Amino acid sequence: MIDKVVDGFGAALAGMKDGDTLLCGGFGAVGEAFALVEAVIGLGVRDLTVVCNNAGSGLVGVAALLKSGKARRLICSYPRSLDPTVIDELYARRAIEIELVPQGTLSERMRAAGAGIGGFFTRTGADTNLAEGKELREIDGKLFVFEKPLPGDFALIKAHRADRWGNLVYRKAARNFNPVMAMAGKVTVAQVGEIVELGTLDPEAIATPGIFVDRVVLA
Amino acid sequence: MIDKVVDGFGAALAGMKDGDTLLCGGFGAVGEAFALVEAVIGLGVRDLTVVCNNAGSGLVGVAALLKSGKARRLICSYPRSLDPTVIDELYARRAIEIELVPQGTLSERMRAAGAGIGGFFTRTGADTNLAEGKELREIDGKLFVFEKPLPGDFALIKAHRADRWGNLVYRKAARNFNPVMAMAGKVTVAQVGEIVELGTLDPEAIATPGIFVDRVVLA
Amino acid sequence: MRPLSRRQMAWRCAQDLGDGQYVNLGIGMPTLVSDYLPPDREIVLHSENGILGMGGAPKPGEEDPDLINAGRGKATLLPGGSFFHHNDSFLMIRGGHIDVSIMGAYEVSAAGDLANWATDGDTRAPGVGGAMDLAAGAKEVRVLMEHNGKDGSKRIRDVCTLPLTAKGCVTRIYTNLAVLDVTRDGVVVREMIEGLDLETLQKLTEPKLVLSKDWKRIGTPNLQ
Amino acid sequence: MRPLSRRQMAWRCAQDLGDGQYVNLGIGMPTLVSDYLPPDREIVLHSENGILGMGGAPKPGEEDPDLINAGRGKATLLPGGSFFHHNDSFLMIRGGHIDVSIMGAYEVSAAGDLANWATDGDTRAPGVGGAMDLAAGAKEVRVLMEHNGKDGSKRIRDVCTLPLTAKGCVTRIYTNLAVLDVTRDGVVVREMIEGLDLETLQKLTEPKLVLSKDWKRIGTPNLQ
Repeated sequence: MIDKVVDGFGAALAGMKDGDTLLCGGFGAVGEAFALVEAVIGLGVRDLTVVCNNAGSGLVGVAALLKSGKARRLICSYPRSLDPTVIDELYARRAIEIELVPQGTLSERMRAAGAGIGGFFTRTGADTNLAEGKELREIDGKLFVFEKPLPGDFALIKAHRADRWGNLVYRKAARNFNPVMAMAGKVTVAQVGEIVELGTLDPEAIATPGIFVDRVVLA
Repeated sequence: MIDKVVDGFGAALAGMKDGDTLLCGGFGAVGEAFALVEAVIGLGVRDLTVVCNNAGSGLVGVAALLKSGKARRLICSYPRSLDPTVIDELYARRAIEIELVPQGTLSERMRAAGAGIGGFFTRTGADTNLAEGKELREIDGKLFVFEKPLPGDFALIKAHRADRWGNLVYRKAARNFNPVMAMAGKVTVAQVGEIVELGTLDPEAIATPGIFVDRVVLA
Repeated sequence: MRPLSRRQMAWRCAQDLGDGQYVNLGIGMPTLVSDYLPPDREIVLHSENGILGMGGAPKPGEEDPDLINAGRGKATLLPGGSFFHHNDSFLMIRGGHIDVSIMGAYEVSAAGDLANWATDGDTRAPGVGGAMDLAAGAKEVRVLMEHNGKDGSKRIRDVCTLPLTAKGCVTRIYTNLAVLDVTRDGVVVREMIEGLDLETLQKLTEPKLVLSKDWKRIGTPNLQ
Repeated sequence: MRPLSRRQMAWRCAQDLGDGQYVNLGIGMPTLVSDYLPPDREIVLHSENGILGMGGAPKPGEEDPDLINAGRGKATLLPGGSFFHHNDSFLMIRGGHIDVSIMGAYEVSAAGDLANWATDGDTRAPGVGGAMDLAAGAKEVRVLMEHNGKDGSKRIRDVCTLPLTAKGCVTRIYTNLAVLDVTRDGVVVREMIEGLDLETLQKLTEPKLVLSKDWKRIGTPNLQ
């Protein structure tokens, strides 16, 4: 029997190791798996790479993880927020490496990883200094830049409801990066608000089929 | 006011011209917009390129269009069906060009067109004779082939329900290629079984947001 | 001469949006455009965080924590709206499905180059967000910005001095002084505020301006 | 010696599928595997036309015209199943999310090369379907085929003679005579049918066979 529901964050994060890349869902604070991400801090793993659209806000979730010093590197599009104290302080003393990626390219690179695509050409950023050092190609008279897949060792995502097969539905704009990160994580862990009986979720409206989800934790 | 619902196939197909590429949805007979595709025959346009997973079955839909001689070229993955009389006969007398594309690559090439991707590397087919003449690249020790976007002048798709904004939902496995073709069509026309009041479709379950749809026709 | 307020600028910008257009509003001043959409037109707002058919701000007490716009303000959904994931959202942007992107800017060049993500001497970590995707992917990019910097510096330039967001993408600029089109024949002045003449505007603008034959005064309601 | 029937082959193949595995069944004989999934395991069937959690054939009268499998037979959906579009379906395949792909084949080489889409002298238009995607993308590819062609030709070859579907992808072969693993040490015989010896099997097979130390007889129920 398939039962992806695990008991507690220890089981949810089992197997995480030094140097892992974590894909952390959410846009601003919406759709971010605060408790799950914060549970990483206590694991004793370090030199993590955190992939997240932003860099957390205040002292919770991704911001708390960054503040803990466990992450060596942040891959993001917009490390600013309503309360950017943590990232601003880390950046000021160069205590974290930042790789800045345009938001759509960030999403597409994760999708490529999840989809078995070896890389793709996009016009986004091609004629900017974010393309420095990257392969450029003119296609149909327009300049494109080559971007590589961005897989995660873990995807730490948030969803509204799940069933024991790991099927997920989200709520409104809390969907954002979570489905694409689920595709790109070698181990995808979903923090969910509710676990429902198998067969309850509308098969036409499941936003993340369980094939992309390894563990579900209620929080 | 936005009202994408048009009256009849003439309005649905307005602007189609010689040499156009038509993306025709469906897998086997399921999810194919039979009546809409058949309406192309009477337009007087020719030298069409038809993109379709199969090549139609029997004498309806895509099979009827191919039989009419209006199409010069077929891009497909599997031109076989329960009743392949039309395509077998056309192929036997070399009356149609066929470009064979692996099914996932066919879908991904259309997505690339809809997503503004200039091309991508895939392992699918890289070490086969379908990669002949294409750019090959070794990425992380594995062989990939470069594939280009495949846009359509028209996408002729089928959906279950629509609203006047062109939002679409499908029914079960009749979804198949239709959403990705909607993304890749310069003009996307959806043949639907029912038109519902705006706001009726569940915003969490709209499979094709109206931004991808230009015209809706009831049939 | 009285420069337009931010709300007047947003109002003016909103008037050019057509019935049925899909429009993305950038963070900052462009967000205000949603308050002035012409009521006789259906304009579908796209938000990069996975929303089409976004409505205005919710009434007090009706805010939904899971329904925010790209600037993280609380939002609503109109009938006909839909939710989708980030990848589909940027597929819409990159794939040319968005008719108009309205963004703020630091600088725009005479060739329509856009610089709106990095400034000189920013001590904070750089942030680009979705600006490069929108600049490269939207069918049309319109800029909404103060005509000059707070220090009086020129922001419509012969060549941008700041890092680019994309080349040759901007077609129209709405400032607190004028409405200008970026064309092959140069930067064309379509509208100026009451009391402003071309000579004065030229002094505030680096590239040589062309006055449109049918130029007119910007008329906006009194919005502060 | 009595070669396995097609249903016996499908039954044998089904016994190796594990609880919780995501499995794609190719058209033709592999479709029969769904009839023999061990009832004590939950195995999630993926169908390339956008289904996860596909069930068996519907009862007469309960067929749904919009619910078919990849071979266009009528299908059902299990509780927990879901529908999605073709692009997501092949993202699952290409991205390595499918644990096991079971396909038919014309030929398999000692290196695990697969040839299952084009034959010599086919007068019909060629069709590849999703075979190349599955062969390149699934975590594991298992082949279900008659050990020899109708003309007695060898189908397990040193090198494939027919156009390839993908190189080095096949890990296990189920035939009407044996179960064989494709390994770095060669093609290893794990099981043979009652009455068959290695010498006889070798004559029907091109690459040099290795008999596994713990080889055994295939035991299957009597299925025609």
